[in-house]
Amino acid sequence: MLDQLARQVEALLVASESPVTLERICELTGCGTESAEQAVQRIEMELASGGHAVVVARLAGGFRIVTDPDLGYIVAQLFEGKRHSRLSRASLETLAVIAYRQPATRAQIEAVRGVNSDSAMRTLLERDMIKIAGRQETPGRPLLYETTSRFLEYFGLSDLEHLPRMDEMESLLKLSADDIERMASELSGDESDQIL
Amino acid sequence: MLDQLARQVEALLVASESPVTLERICELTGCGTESAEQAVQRIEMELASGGHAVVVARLAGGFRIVTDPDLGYIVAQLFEGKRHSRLSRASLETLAVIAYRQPATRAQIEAVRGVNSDSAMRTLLERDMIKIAGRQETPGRPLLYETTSRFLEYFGLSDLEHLPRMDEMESLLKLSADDIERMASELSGDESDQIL
Amino acid sequence: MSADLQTACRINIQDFEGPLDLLLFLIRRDELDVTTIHVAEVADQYLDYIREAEELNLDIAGEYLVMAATLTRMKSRLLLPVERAIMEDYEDPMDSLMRHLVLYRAFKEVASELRESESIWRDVFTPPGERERYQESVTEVDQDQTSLLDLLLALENMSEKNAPPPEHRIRKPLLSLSECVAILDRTLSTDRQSKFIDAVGENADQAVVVSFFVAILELVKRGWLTAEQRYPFAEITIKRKEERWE
Repeated sequence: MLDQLARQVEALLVASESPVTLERICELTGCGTESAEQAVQRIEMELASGGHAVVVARLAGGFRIVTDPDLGYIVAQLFEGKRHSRLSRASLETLAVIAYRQPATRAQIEAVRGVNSDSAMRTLLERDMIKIAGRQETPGRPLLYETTSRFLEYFGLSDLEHLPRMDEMESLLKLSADDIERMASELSGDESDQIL
Repeated sequence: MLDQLARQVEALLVASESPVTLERICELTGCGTESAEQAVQRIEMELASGGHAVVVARLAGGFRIVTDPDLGYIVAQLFEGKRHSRLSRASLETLAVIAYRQPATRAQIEAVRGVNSDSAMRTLLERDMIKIAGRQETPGRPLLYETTSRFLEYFGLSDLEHLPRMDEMESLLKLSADDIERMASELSGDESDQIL
Repeated sequence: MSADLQTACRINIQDFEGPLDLLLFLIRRDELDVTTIHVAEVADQYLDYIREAEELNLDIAGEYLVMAATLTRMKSRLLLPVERAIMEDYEDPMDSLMRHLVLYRAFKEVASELRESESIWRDVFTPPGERERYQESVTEVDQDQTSLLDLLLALENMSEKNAPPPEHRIRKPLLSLSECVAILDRTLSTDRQSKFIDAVGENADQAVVVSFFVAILELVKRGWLTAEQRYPFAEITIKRKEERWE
């Protein structure tokens, strides 16, 4: 049966996103180094005697509670299959332009975005979000692009008419520059906020 | 002492990034629904008898290992400055209306609250508590909103049936259904009957 | 009015989540029962409160004024026997207001229950998950996949970046009185007079019309403006009297 200090330490080791050093444990629980070390040992013993699926891993100068490598064959299944990462900001912008003015040529898209959109277009084609919809009958006969049914499915739309209209968008999106910055950084996925 | 099936289940609950449903547990471990349920119960008992810092929570239609709320004051220190602020009263009210009446249009929500709810809706969209759920097939085809599974997790709800006072709210909403529609259609402004 | 009371009033109106919230507060304060309240009683309390708040602070959102207009109309209907007879076939508007209050109160209570759950579950933390350990080439985590909102944000972001500012102004759903005054000030800066409908805009919704109307009454009271209406329901003409409004 774990004592209060060990419970505190266990909670830290379970919830932390990176290994927790002994110093940090002492700082956060207010105990001394030796007590912290002993608390970690008591946790290990208790986990072992209960036959639990997790162990205390000592990594990079700190501790973390992770699943027992023995059970890797079960856990790995959770992350199998093609789980696509989120669309990048460039891809989203490109997709938005195509969605609202389809069919569109590459030059039109780049005119709106103000930057070269080659790699975004390639990603969108690979991920089956857009497709070629013929050629424009103007000099050079550039290719035209439009969104696919996969696009609708991905965003949960039953048809293109269900795309929010521009005016609705404005009222949805009266965001400050700060908000947009923050959301953009969330979009780029550098923070994965695990807190409930 | 946990048996092999319970260990497998525990490993899944620890390693997953989101709640794991009973079906998924069965699929990944190859056991039946009843065995899976019993395994979850054995885990709960073993965690409690060992005095561990975590418990099994029923959230958003599945199971998840979470730290004991008693230890929140310790763990919160790990995430200082990175936590979201609490939702405002306006956001909570708006969220409550959407939760019981989903999918709901903005006009319906505002009709119930009697007040403009733009900024609350924006916050809720940004914080991934609600999402767009298509359009209503009525004149003007307004956007529909519904709650997300993040909403359930945030409030510790296992599913929508477990919203507080579900029966009472349902019968109240039924009683006021006509009023809400009438006020909503006034708000959405397709008939701008001018007073004065 | 004493300074203390002024402060109290100002704090209060901002504490309310709209006219229904304020009504519930007044009903509870006077220990009335939502299901048996008398319209005249409640209307008077409400109108008094709004008037006081107005004297202190012009910034009352349009919704509060719409409710004031509704209550006034309900009250005047009670006083008019003829209209009452005509209205016999119709539902008493008070019934629907009461139902609305009961409904809103229930949502308010649920919201505070959600607040309690929030404070419990904010203290609950989950393991970060082991995707990184088991999936090597993972760069970005895809919880709920990209949402429609992300798509819209991307579009919004672009127009912020390089498009010229949009031609049409974003419609503000409701105006505070001080905003109405500012708009009237602008409208009446070139032409010294204007029709009410032109100042307000032809497609203005009910709340906006009421906001402007109250703003005009306030300006008339201060002698900065005159308003003229030849007969009931005729056009209202407003004229500037004072050069500077401040």
